[in-house]
Amino acid sequence: MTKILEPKKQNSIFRRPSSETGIWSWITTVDHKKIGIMYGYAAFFFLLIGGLEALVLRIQLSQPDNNFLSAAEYNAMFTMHGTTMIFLAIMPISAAFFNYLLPLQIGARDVAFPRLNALSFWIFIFGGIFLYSTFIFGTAGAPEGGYLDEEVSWLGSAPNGGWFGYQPNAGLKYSPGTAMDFWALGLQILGIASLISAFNFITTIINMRTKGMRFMRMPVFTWMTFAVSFLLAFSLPIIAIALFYVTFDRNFGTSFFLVEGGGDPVLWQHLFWLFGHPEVYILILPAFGIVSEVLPTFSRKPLFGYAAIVFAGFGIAFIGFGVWAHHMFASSISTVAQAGFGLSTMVIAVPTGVKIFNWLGTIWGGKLKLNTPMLFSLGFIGMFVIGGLSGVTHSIVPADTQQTDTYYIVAHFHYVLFGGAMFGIFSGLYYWFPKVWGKMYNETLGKIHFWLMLIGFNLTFGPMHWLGLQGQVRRTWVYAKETNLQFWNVIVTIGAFIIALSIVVFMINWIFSKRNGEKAPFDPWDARTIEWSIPSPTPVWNFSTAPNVKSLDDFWHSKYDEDEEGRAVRKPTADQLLIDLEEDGLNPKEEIILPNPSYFPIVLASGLPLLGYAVIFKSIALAVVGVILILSGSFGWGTEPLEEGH
Amino acid sequence: MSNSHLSHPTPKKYVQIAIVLGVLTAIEVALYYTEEIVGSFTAPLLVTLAIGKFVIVVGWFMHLRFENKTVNRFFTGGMILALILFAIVMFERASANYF
Amino acid sequence: MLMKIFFKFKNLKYLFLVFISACIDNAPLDSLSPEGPYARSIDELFWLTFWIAVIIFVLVQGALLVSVLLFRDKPNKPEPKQVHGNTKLEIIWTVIPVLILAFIAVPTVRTIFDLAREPEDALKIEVIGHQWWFEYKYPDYGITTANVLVIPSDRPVRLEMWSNDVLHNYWVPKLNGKRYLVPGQKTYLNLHADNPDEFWAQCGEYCGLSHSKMRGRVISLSENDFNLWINNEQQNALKLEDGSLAAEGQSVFLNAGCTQCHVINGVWDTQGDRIAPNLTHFAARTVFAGAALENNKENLTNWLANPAKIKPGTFMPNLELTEAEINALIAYLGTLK
Amino acid sequence: MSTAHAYPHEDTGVETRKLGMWVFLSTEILFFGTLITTFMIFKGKDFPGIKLTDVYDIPFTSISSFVLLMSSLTMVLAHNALESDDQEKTRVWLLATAMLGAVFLAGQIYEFTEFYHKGFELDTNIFSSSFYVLTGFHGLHVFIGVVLLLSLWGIGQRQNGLTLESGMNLEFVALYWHFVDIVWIVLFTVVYLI
Ligand code: HEA
Ligand code: HEA
Ligand code: HEC
Ligand code: CUA
Ligand SMILES: [Cu+2]
Repeated sequence: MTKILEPKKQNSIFRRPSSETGIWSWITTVDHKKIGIMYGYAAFFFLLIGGLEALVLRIQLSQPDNNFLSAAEYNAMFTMHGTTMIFLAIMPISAAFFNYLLPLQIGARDVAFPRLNALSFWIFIFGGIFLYSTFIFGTAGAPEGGYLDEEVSWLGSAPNGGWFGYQPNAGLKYSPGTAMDFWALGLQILGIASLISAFNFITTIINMRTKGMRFMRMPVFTWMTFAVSFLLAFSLPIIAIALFYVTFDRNFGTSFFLVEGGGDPVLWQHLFWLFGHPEVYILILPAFGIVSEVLPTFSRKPLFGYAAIVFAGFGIAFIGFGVWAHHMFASSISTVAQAGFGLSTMVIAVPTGVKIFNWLGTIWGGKLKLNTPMLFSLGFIGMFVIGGLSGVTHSIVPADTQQTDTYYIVAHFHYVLFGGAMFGIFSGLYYWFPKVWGKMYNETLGKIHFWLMLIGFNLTFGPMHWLGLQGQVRRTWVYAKETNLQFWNVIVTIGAFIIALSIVVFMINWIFSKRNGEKAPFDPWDARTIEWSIPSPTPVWNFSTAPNVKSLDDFWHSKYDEDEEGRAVRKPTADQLLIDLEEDGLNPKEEIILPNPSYFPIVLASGLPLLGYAVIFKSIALAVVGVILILSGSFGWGTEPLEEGH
Repeated sequence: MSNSHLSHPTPKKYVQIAIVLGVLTAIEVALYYTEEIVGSFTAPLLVTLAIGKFVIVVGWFMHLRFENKTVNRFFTGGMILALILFAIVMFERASANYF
Repeated sequence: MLMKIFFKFKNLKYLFLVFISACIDNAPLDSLSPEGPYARSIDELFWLTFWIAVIIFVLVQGALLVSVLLFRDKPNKPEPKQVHGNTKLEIIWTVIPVLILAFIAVPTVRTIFDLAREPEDALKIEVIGHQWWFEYKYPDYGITTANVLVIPSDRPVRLEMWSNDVLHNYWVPKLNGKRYLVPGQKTYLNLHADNPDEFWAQCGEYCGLSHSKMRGRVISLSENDFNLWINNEQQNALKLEDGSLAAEGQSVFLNAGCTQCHVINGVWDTQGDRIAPNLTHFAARTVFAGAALENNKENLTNWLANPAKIKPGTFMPNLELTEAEINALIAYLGTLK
Repeated sequence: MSTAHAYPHEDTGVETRKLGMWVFLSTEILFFGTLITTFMIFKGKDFPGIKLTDVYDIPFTSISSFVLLMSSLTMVLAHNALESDDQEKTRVWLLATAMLGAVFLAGQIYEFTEFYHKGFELDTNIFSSSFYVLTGFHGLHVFIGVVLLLSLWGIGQRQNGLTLESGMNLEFVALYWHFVDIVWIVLFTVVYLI
C-alpha cells in the first residue's frame, strides 16, 4: 500500500537505525509528528509535577502560621512550580503543537531541519531531567553565616531563588549549595532547545510553504508560531548570557551581579526581564493561535479581520520587547524610566484588544457549535480578559507599587497563564485530538472537564486578587494570623483541588478515548485549514500530493461556496471531494522519500547535561565525556545524509 | 539554489575591498594614538569606522547586498532591535544612584 | 471634568468592598484603606483604573455571553453570513482603547512624578535592609533603631534606603507603595500619615528563608510625642551596678557573646555598624525580630533559646543559654526602655 | 536541495541551510549585544582595581585583529573558487583561512596569559570578568569556526570533494566565519580603542 522507500543501509560510518515501531523508533525518530507527540506527553508530565507542587503550596497556605512545610521546602516548591510550569510545561506543550501542526498547516512534508528538531526535543528532555535531578544531587542551606534549626530535606534541596532568580539572593553567598546551579544550568540547557526549534520553525515557515501558500494565506496558528519563534530567537540569547554570568558568579568567583566586586544586581533584573517579558508572550501567542483556529471552525464563519489579527500578533510581539522594566517599577529604576515603561506597557492593551474584539466579531452572527474545544476557547476569551485587565492596572505605575510582589500579581499571571495559555492549550488538545489519534474524545467528559476547571480556576485565582490587595505578599511561607487572610486562602486551596479533579477527568477522557473512542470521521469539525484535508491519524508522509493552495482557508473553500446573501452553501461536490481526499491521502501515487531516523540527535543532546554536572561537581572527567559525546554526535551527524540514496 | 540577482564580484574586487578594510583598521589604530590631538572626536570617529567596516564585510563578503530581502530584513531587524534595547539598558543603568 | 465623574463613581467601591470583605474584619496590610496623602493618591488612581476595567470587563463578557446565547447552534439554523471583517469597526476598536489609555496615562504620569519628588520639609530617615529586619537611622538626631519606625505625623518623612545584603522591598500599605532596597544603590520613598496611629509594614521582595517574617511597624506620633520619643532614644542605657536579676542579665549579655553583634549604647558602645539590631531601647519597641514577634516574655524566651526555629536562616546563633540566663537576659532587656 | 520536500513550494530562493544560518546570526547579535552591553556598563564604572587599560598592548592586538580581518578575504576567495569549481584553490584558501583563524586564537591565548601574569585574572573584578567572558566567548566562536573550516577542508580532500550542495556547506560556514569577523571589528573598537 504505502510506497515509502526502504532506506538504503550503509553509506555512513554507523549503521542507521531502522526500527519503525517500538521504543527505538521513537528514540531515533526525526518525524515532526512523533516529536510533537513526545513533546506533548513530556510536557504534560511536567504539568502534573508542577501542579502537585502547587497543591503542596496550597496546603501550606491553607492555615496561617502553618508548618506543613519548612521555609526551605516552601521556597523550593514555589521556585520549582514556577520554573516547571513555564519552562517545562507551557513552552514545550506549545512546542508540541508547533511540531505537529506547523508542517501540516503549511502543507510541508516535515520541518526544514528534521534532525535539528529531534535534537531540540532531546535537549529539552535532558534539560528537564537535569533540572529535576536537583532533588537527588542538589544541596541548599542557610545563607553564609546564618543558622538553620533542622537539616534541609530532599524536598527543600531544589532551587529556591524564585523563578526569576533575583540576584544577589540567588548568588552563592545567600543561596549556598548547588541547587541554584541546577537552576541556572538547567535553564541554559532548556534555552538551547528552544533556540534551536525557533531557528527551525522560522526557516520552515519562510521556505517550506506549499505551492500557493503565500504569507497572507497562512493559518493564524502558523502566524503565531512565526511570531513566537522570533520572540524566542531574539530573547533567549539575552537570558543565556545572563545565566552564564550567574554560573560564573557562583562557580568561578566573578561578580557580575554582586556589589562586593563592583557588579550590579539590577542589571540582572534588566537582563532577565528583557527575556522574561517576551517570554510571557511566548507563552500566550500559541494560545492566541489555537483560539483563532477553533473559533471560526465552530462558528462556521471565517475569522473576523484575519489581517488585523495577524498584525496585532506581531504588534504584541514587537511592543513586547519594549516593556520589560514594568517588572521593575519598584526597583531602583529612574522616575523617567518608570513613566516610559508604564506608557509602553499600556500600549500593549491595544493590539491585544484588537484580537479580543476580532474574536468576538468572529462568533457574532455565527452558528456556534459548543463542543469542548469551543467551550475552552470561549472560556479563554473570558478569563484572559480578566488577566489582561489586571495587567493594565499593573501598568499604572503608582498602583503597581502597591500591587507588586503581592498575590494580586499572582492572580494576574495565573489568569493569563492558566486562564489564557492553559485554556487555549486544552482547546487545542481537544480540537486536534481526532487528527492525531484518529479517534473522537468523549464529549460529555470533555464538558465536565471544562466546567469543573472553569469553576475551580476562578475559585483558585479569583480570591487572590483580593488577598493581594489585602496585603498577602507572594513567596511567603507563612502569613500572620492577625492579617486576617485565612478565609480566602482556604477557598483558594479548595479551588486548587477542584482544578486537580478536572485534570483527572481530562486524563481519563484522553486515555479511554485514545484506546476505545469512536473512529474519527475524515473531517469531524467541517474545518477550514488544510491539515484537515488529509486522513486522521495523519499518515507518516503527511500529504501524498502537494496541496495547491488558492486562498485563505483553502480547505473550507473547496467545500463551500457563498450564495448571494453571503451565506455558506455546501458544494454538491464536497462529499465526493472528501472521499477522494481520503483515498488519495492514504495511497500516495508516487514514491515518497522521508528523512531517515538517526541516533545522533540524542547522542549529541546527552552531552549537555554532563557538561552541566561537570560544572556543578567541578569534574574535568565529566566535562571530557560530555564534550566527547557532543563531538561524536556532531561528527556522526555531519557524515550522515538526511535521507539515504536518491 | 543560490541565486543572486547581481553577479558576485571578482577576486580582484575582493582584494581591493580587503585593502580598504586594512586601511580603515590602520586609521583606527592611528586614531587611538592621536587621541590628544583629535580629542572628543575620537570615540565617534572610531565608532563610525567600525560601523563602516562592519557594513563592508556584511555587504560584500557576506553578500548581504545581493541577498534576498527577507534575509536582509532579518539581520538589520535584529541589529536595530539589539541597539535600541541595549541603549535603553545602558542609559537606565547610568542614571542609578550607585554609592 | 471627566475625571470628576469618575471620582463620583468611587463611592460605589464601598458597596463592592462590603460585599467582598463580608468574611473579613480589618486587615492590617490592607492596601485599599489609605491613611496618608501618598497612599491616597495611589488609591484614587487605582480606583479610576479599576472602574474603567470593570466597564470593559462587563462589555466584553457581556458580548461573549450574548453571542453564545443568541448564536448557539439550533436545529434548522441557517448557515451564517460569511463576514470577513470590517475596516470601520477595526479602526473604532483600535482608537477607543487608545483614547481610554491616554485618559489614564495623564494622571498616571503626573502621580509618578508627584510621588517621586522630595517633599520640602521632610524628615530624613535612613532605612537599611538586613536579612531579615529593617534598621532605621535618624541622621539628624544620631539615633539607630530597628523594626519599629517612628515618624512624626505633622510632616512627611523621606526614606533613604539601601540594603546590606540582598534585595528587600519596603512596604507600608496604608502610607505608600513599595520600594526596593538594593545593595550598592540608593532608593527613596516618602511617607506621611494623616494621624497618629500604628501601621504594619512588610518586606515585599523575596529575600531568602525568612522573607515572610521580615515585617515591620510604623508608628506616627504627634509633634510632641515624637520629640519625647526622640529625646528618649538619644539617651544611653544605664550601666546597672546592683545585684538585681537585670544586672545579672547585663553580665550575661556582656559575657555570653551577644556583644559580637549587638550594641547597647552606654553599656557596650558603638564601634561602627553591627550586623544585628541596636538594643539600646529594646523595651520601647512593641515587636522584635523583624516584627515577627510581639515583645513579651514568652516570645523572648523562645527567641533566645533558639532563634533559628523562629526565623530559619537567621544570623543570630543559638548560644545554648540556660533557663536562668535567659530569664536574666529578659529581665535586663526589659530595662532598656 | 537535500531535503525530501520533493514537491513544489513557495520559498525565498535562499537555500534553506543558508537561511537557517542567517537566522542564527541574527540571534547571535543579541548574544554579543548582551555581552558588550555588560562590558560597557562596567567599563563606565569607577570601581577600584586593575583595569584593562593597565595591561593591554594595542600594537599586538591590532596585528591579530588585522590577521582575523584578512581571514575574511581568504574565506571569500575560497567561496569564489568553489563557485568557479576550482577544487584545488578552494582547499588552499580554506586552509589559509583556518590558519589565520588559528593565528588569531594563538594571539588571544598569548594575550590572556600575559594579562594573567599582570594580575588581571578572571575573578579580579568586574572589568576583568566582563573582558574575559566577552572576548572568551568570541574566541570560542573562532575556535568552532576553525574546526568547521578544517572539516570542510577534510571533506574537500575526499574524492568528489566539495560542492555547494553538499552536506557541510561551504557557503554557510563562510557566513559564520564572516560574522565572527565582524563581531571582532566591533569588539576591537569597543574593548580596546575607545
Ligand atoms: C501569558 C502571560 C502573560 C500575559 C499575556 C500578560 C499580559 C500583560 N501583563 Fe503580565 N505578567 C505575567 C504574564 C503575562 N502577562 C507574569 C508571569 C507576570 C509575573 C512575573 C513574576 O513576577 O513572577 C506578569 C507581571 C506583570 C507585571 C508586573 C507586575 C509586578 O510584578 O509588579 C505587569 C506590569 O505592568 C504586567 C502587565 C501586563 C499587561 C499590561 C499585559 C497585557 O498584555 C494585557 C493586555 C490585555 C488586555 C488589556 C485585555 C484585552 C483588551 C481589551 C478588551 C481592550 C480594551 C482594554 C483597555 C483599553 C484597557 N504583567
Ligand atoms: C503556566 C503556568 C502556571 C500554572 C498552570 C500554574 C498553576 C497553579 N499555580 Fe502557579 N505559579 C506560576 C505559574 C503557573 N501556576 C508561576 C510562574 C509562579 C511564580 C513562582 C515564583 O514566585 O517564583 C506561580 C506561583 C504560584 C503561587 C504563589 C506562590 C508564592 O508566591 O508563594 C501559588 C499559590 O497559590 C500558585 C498556585 C497555583 C495553583 C494552585 C495552580 C493550579 O492551577 C495547578 C493545577 C494543576 C494540578 C493540580 C495538577 C493536577 C495534578 C493531579 C491531577 C495529580 C495527579 C498526579 C499524578 C498522577 C502524578 N502558583
Ligand atoms: C552572631 C550574631 C548575634 C549574636 C551573637 C547575638 N545576636 Fe541577637 N540578633 C542577631 C541578629 C542578626 C538579629 C536580628 C534577627 C532577625 O530579626 O532576623 C538579632 C536579634 C536579636 C533580638 C531582637 C532585636 C530586635 O529588635 O528585633 C534580641 C532581643 C537579641 N537578638 C538578643 C540577643 C542576645 C541576648 C544575645 C546573646 C545572648 C544575642 N542576641 C546574640 C545577631 C546576633
Ligand atoms: Cu526582605 Cu523579603
Ligand atoms: Cu511583563
